[in-house]
Parts: sequence; structure tokens; C-alpha cells
Amino acid sequence: MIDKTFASPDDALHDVADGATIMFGGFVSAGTPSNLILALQRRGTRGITGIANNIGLGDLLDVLCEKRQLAKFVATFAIRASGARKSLFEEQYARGEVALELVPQGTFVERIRAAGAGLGGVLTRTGLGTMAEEGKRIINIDGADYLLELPLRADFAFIKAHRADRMGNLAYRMAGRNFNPAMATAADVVIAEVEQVVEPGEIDPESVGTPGVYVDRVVRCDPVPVRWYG
Amino acid sequence: MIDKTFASPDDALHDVADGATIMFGGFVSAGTPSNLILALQRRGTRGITGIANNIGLGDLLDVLCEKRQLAKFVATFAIRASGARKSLFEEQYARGEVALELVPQGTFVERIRAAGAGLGGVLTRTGLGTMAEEGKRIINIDGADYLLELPLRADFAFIKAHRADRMGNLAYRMAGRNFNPAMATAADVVIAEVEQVVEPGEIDPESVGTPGVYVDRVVRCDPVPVRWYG
Amino acid sequence: MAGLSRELIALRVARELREGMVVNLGIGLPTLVSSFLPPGAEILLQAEDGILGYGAISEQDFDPDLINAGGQPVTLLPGASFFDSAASFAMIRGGHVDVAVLGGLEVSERGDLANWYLPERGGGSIGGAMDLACGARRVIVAMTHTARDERPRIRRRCAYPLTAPACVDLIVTDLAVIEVRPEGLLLTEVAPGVDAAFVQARTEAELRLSPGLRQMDL
Amino acid sequence: MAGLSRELIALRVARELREGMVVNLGIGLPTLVSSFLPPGAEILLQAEDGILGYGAISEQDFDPDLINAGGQPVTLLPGASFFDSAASFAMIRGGHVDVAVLGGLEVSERGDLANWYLPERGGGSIGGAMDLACGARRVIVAMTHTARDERPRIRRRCAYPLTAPACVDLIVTDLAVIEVRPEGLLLTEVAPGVDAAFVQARTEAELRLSPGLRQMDL
Repeated sequence: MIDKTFASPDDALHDVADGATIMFGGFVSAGTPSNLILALQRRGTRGITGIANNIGLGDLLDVLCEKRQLAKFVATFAIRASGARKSLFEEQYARGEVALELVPQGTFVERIRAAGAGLGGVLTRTGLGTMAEEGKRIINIDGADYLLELPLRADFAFIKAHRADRMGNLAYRMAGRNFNPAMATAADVVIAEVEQVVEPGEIDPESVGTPGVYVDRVVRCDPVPVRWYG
Repeated sequence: MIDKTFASPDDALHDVADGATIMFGGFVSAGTPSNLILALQRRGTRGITGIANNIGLGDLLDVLCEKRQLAKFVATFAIRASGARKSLFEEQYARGEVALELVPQGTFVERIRAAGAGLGGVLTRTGLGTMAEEGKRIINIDGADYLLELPLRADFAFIKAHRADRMGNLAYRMAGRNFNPAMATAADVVIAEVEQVVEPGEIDPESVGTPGVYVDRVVRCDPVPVRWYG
Repeated sequence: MAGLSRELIALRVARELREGMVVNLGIGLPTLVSSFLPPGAEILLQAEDGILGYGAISEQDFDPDLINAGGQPVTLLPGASFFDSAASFAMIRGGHVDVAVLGGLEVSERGDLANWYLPERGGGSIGGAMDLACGARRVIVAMTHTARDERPRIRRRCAYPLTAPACVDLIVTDLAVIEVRPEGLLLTEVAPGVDAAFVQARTEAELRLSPGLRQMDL
Repeated sequence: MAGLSRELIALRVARELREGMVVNLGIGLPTLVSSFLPPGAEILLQAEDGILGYGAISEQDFDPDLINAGGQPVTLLPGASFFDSAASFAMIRGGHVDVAVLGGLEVSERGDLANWYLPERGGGSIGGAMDLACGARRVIVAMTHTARDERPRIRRRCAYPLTAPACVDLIVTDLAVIEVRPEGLLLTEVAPGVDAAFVQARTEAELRLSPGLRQMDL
């Protein structure tokens, strides 16, 4: 019998080693794997390359800066131009203690999808004529230029869904989908935090957002309430 | 009030002109827009470039060959190597009366998705070292070769869903999804045949397979039973 | 003091929207547009995080999974749908969003937009801005006409790093409505209490005057 | 007459499958494998048309929306899911299918597969074959050892147009089980009543004999 459930977030992270590249699903408060992030903080893993849409915006990823667990981050939103109180990540970035690769959000998810779908890259107009094109190949197709953006994958993906079964099928809730389904396809080990574990068949086959084939570990947790206030 | 419903398939096809490029959703019997195909036959439109996964395999597309409405077809499955009774399409193809572009199925859907998603093309290993690479650019990325496959779009997409609302939101049923969601993103005019029209909000927002933004016309029809026997 | 409030800028932008349009509202001033939509018209608001058809911002019963791209709680209208980020940006980049309303730091006379990075603060983030600027069928920039230090934001060339070149179709500020045309910037409307010379004096780029130049109808 | 029936070829292929594997069965002979899955093991069958976790083929109550890639009606097992073709081929091409069992016209000594086009009939269709041959982690070809005219199907080079080069991992025929290794073809099992010389005589490519060569355990 296939059984991918783990007893705790800490158990599910047992083999996350220093230097790992880790994707984190979630968009601000929606679909964010907060329990897995807190377990990663407890674990103390260092030299992490993190990949997430945002850090320091109502997510808990900023806690990984408390003991400098991050070496690099790939994100679409990490540094604010406003005068708002700085996140720990922003402070460490300003001091040159952590590297940042800033990616347009559509390119970000499409690069992850490309890695999961076996594609060689993404050909997009987004970023042409901006700082985002620096160092990248431009390919002309029928007279129009496109940036070649490379697939983005990770050792681990930490994702969040609403419900799961022991076979790893996941059902999402509202805007909690966001980057979770794409990230589930693009990492060697995919760990899903969910609010409920149900029997196979209880998730309507029409409502499975991520088929079990993509998920390696499932852990049930009470959600951690998070929110961003501008 | 947004209202995309049309009274009949024939009304919904009122501006399909000779020479049109038309995508047809469906995989053999699943999710096939049979009523729209029959309306296209009645309309007598000629010089059509058709785009569909299959023709002559339990779908009704072969009826478009009865009065030679097809000039060209793009498909993954159209000509059988077996000694089975030939479809009209196979006969016309053998006589050189209709052109055929045969595409690997994954490349087929990814080219359609690329057109709908504003991408410049698809970089895939499928087809490398085969007849499918003829005439195509090969792009080397980090030491590996990829075929550059170009986006595929159409003037019209004829698709099939289970339920719709007047705003064009569509819900699919089981394997009736197949190419329909991708095709809905990649044509100038998208016409959906559905079994039921319901009020906005009756389709659970979690279960919308194609958001209304992609759909121009909705027509309710009793499904036409089709089946392929090997 | 001449010039529209932020709310009136949002109101003027809302006048550009029609029934059936799919509209993405950027963080900040553009978000205010949702309060001024033409009553009764079905306009579909798209949020990058995967919602089409959201409604008013509501502080009641905060649900972490039901937020707009700025993290604010929103309500749902009948006919709404959810989808993942790949589908959301396929929608944006594939030309299926009719209008994107974006904030701006600078717009150039050929419609280049800079709105993501402030060199003097050494900060900025891209989010969905580059995708929206490239992918939406029509890009409306809503911003104050000048920066806090009175430096014009509408310039011959942008000094700040670009979000996308030649992407802006319409600029709505506290002082004016300006169309970006192939031949340059066209001043079509001025705010109440303001004339064309007043606007030009606060604009680095050269403005041509529309033959139909008029005061904004608010 | 020596050699396995089609059902026994399918049975032998099924012995390669383990609990938890995601398996795609091609049209024709490979479809028969679904009848011989190890009892009690949860093996997830994937169909290109957008199903993971289908079960037996069932002719009762034909539902046009519940078919495998060959158009045959199937049942669903608990834990099944549906998805569209883009997701289905992302699964196949992204290396998420553990095993693809494909029919074959010819296999070369370096594992090239030809299975989609018969020049003498001037016909053939690609379907999902090229994607499965390229994308599945392990490709098993199930076919008769020789064609109807007794021409060997396992050859030094394929004469027919390729489905994909160097993609086959294992060949299961009515006469033998053969592994495709970097150094060439390795005969590991022979059918009951058949020996290595018998197999080699019906194989154009050179077979190396496995030190553990044995009769198939059926």
C-alpha cells in the first residue's frame, strides 16, 4: 500500500542537508507552507538556496534569516522600494550577506513549469529591453526577439495544499494554488503540508490539483495564520 | 450583462468563412464537439485547415471529407499503419487531395499552449533524431539539443465542455478535458458546445476548467454519442 | 492646490473600463480603481495569484487563501474562478487581459515604463509588473504627475530601470490624461483648475495638444 | 510452435512493475499488461488523454469521457485523477512516468525504436509514442520477435522511421527478454522451449548472453 504520510514536519524534513536548493510554494498568505518553513528553521539547515515568489511579505521565510540559513534566494518580490520597515532578508541583502536573483513572476513560474515538463527553456518577451535580460540569450523567431529563460528546479519543494490522501493526491483551496502545483513537478523530493488527510477516493478525481505521482511526503498540520499588511 | 450563449450550433458558426483555420478539441470519443462539427458540415465551409488530435477515430471529423471541406489537417493521429478500413480522410490523403502535418501529441498540445500563453515557441527533445525534426531549428542549451517547435493558433476553436454559464466559464468532465482547455486559449474566436448551461456561480470557482475570459460563444446541445472500435 | 486626489485619479481610470473587460489592477493606487467601477457592468478583475472575478476588498473574516496580489482580502463575485500561477501568467502574457492599470515612477515619450526599482533606495521588486506591461492588451499608468520633489515623471527618456519598453497606452495623473501615440504624447484632458501650459510646465517630454482637449469629466 | 502468446508476453512485462510505479501502456499488446498486474500492488496507470489511476477495461456502460488512449472504456481506482493534455504530457515529458510499455516494429542494437510508420503501407501516426519514448524513465518494448514474414524485428539499425533514438531499455518478445546496455544487447531470458541459438537465429543484431541467462519465469 502506498503511504506517503509522515508524522510531523520535522520527520518529513529528515534528509534536508546543508546547501540544499529548496522551493517554497505560496503567494504572501495564500498557500504558504508555514509549518515546513518553521521546521526548516528548527532543523538549522544552512547554505540554503531558496526559491519562492516572495520573502518577507507575510510569509514566514524571513525567519530563515534569523540564523543566516540562506545563502541565496530566487524570487519575484523580495526588496521593497518603499520606506517600510525592512525585513531581515532586506537587511542581509543590503549588507551583501545573501545573494538575490530577481525574476519576473510569469517567467518565474514558467521556468519552474519548464523544468517539470522536460522543456529546454522558455521563450518570452517579458524582460526584453530591461535589466532582466542581462546575460541571457536572445533568440529571434520569425522576426521577433525572445529571451531564453532556463528551467528552474530544486532538490526539495515545500508546498501547501488543503487536503491530501496517502497516495499524495492534493486538492488546493482558492488562491492557495499559486506556485504549488508547478513546484510539485520540479523538485527531486516534494513535501506537502496539508490541513486534512483523507482516504483515497475522497478527493473527487475531478478536483485533484496535483496528482500523487508528484508528491513524495505528506504531513498534516494545523495551518499557521499569516498575513501581510502592505 | 455578459451573455455568450447562442441558440444553436449553426448560429454560433455564423462567421466561419472559407479558408478558416479551426481547432477541434477532443480525444477520440472524449470531449469531442460533435454538434459543432456537424454544424460545420451543414454550413459547407471549404478550404479549412483543421487542427485536432485525431481524425477518423470515433470523432465525426471525417464527415468534413464527404464534400472535401478540408484543405489541410494538423494532427497527431490521422493515418493508420494497420489494414483497417480506411477513413475518408485517409483515402483523400492517399490521393493527395488533402495535406497533413503530423505532430507528436505532447508537442501538439505544448505548441497550442505556447500560442495561448504568449511564448515564442517550445524547446523539446521529442522528435529529435526522427522525421519530426525535418526543417526545424535545433537549439543547443547547456550542451543538450532541443527542437524549436513554433506556436500553433487558429481563427476558431470548437471545443466541448460539460457545463457552462453565460459568462463562458466551463467545467469539464473526466477525460473530456484533453485539448479543450489549451485550445480555448489559442484561437481568435472560441465556441464551446456544452451539455448544460447554468447560472454564474453554480459552477464552483474551484472547478472552473476554462475561465470565461477565453470563451466567446456557448451553445447548449445534447451530446452526440461517438465511439471508436480499434 | 490643483490636481486630483488619488481617489479621483482612480475614478478617472475606471471610466476607461467597459462591461466584459478583464482588468488587472496593480498594487497601490491602481487597487483603488475597484471602488469606482461603473455600476451594474460586469468587469472581471484578475489577480496574479490566481483569481478571475474578484470583487470588493473586505476586511471581514480574513481568509489567507482569498487575497489579491497585494495581499489584501477580497470577496468573490458570481462567475469567479481560481487557477494556479502558470495559468494566471499564461492569461496575462498571452494577451487575454484587456487592461492592466499599473503604478508608475516614470513614463517616457515613447511609452517606456519604469515602475519597479528606485536606485536611490537601492531597492525594488519585479513581481508581475514586467509580465503585465508586456502582456496586457492595453496598459494604463496611474500616478502623480510629479514626484514628491516635483521632478516630472513624464520624461523624454526614463532615468530609472525599465519595466518594459514602449508598453504604455494611456497615462492618467492628478493633472492630466495623456495618450501615448506613435508620433508622441497627446494631451487629451486636463484636471479641473489646470490648463495645458500648467501641465506642460510639469512635464519633461513634449506634449502635443489634442484638438479635442477638454477638462476631465469626473 | 515455440514462443509465448500475446497474453504471456504481457504477463512477463507485468513482472517488471512494482508498487507505486506510474506506468503508461501503449495501444495494442501493451494494453493487455493491465490484466496481469501484481495483485494487491498499487500501480498507477497513466493514459495520455488525461487519467492517472485507471483500472480494468470495462465494456459495461460505455462513457465517452472515460476512455484510455486507445479509446477503450476503463474503470477508475480510488486515488485516480483527471487532467488536461498539457498536464498529461508535462507528466510524460518531464520524466514523471516510471515505465512506458510500447509496441514495436523494430528495435536497434543501440535501443532505437521504430513503431509508428510502415513505409510499405504508406501510413502511420505518431500519437503519444515519440513523447513516451523520449520522456518515460524506462521504456519497455513488447512485440513479437519477428514480423509476419519472419523478418527479424531486432536489428543492427532500424530500417523504418524512428520514434526516438536510443530510448529502449528492455525488449520482451514471444521468444526472449533482452536488455539494451551501453555495450549492446544482452539476452537475459529465453521463452520455454527455446534456446539462445534459436533466438539469435531470429535476431539480426548480435546478442551477448547474460551469465545469468535463464528460462522465463511465467
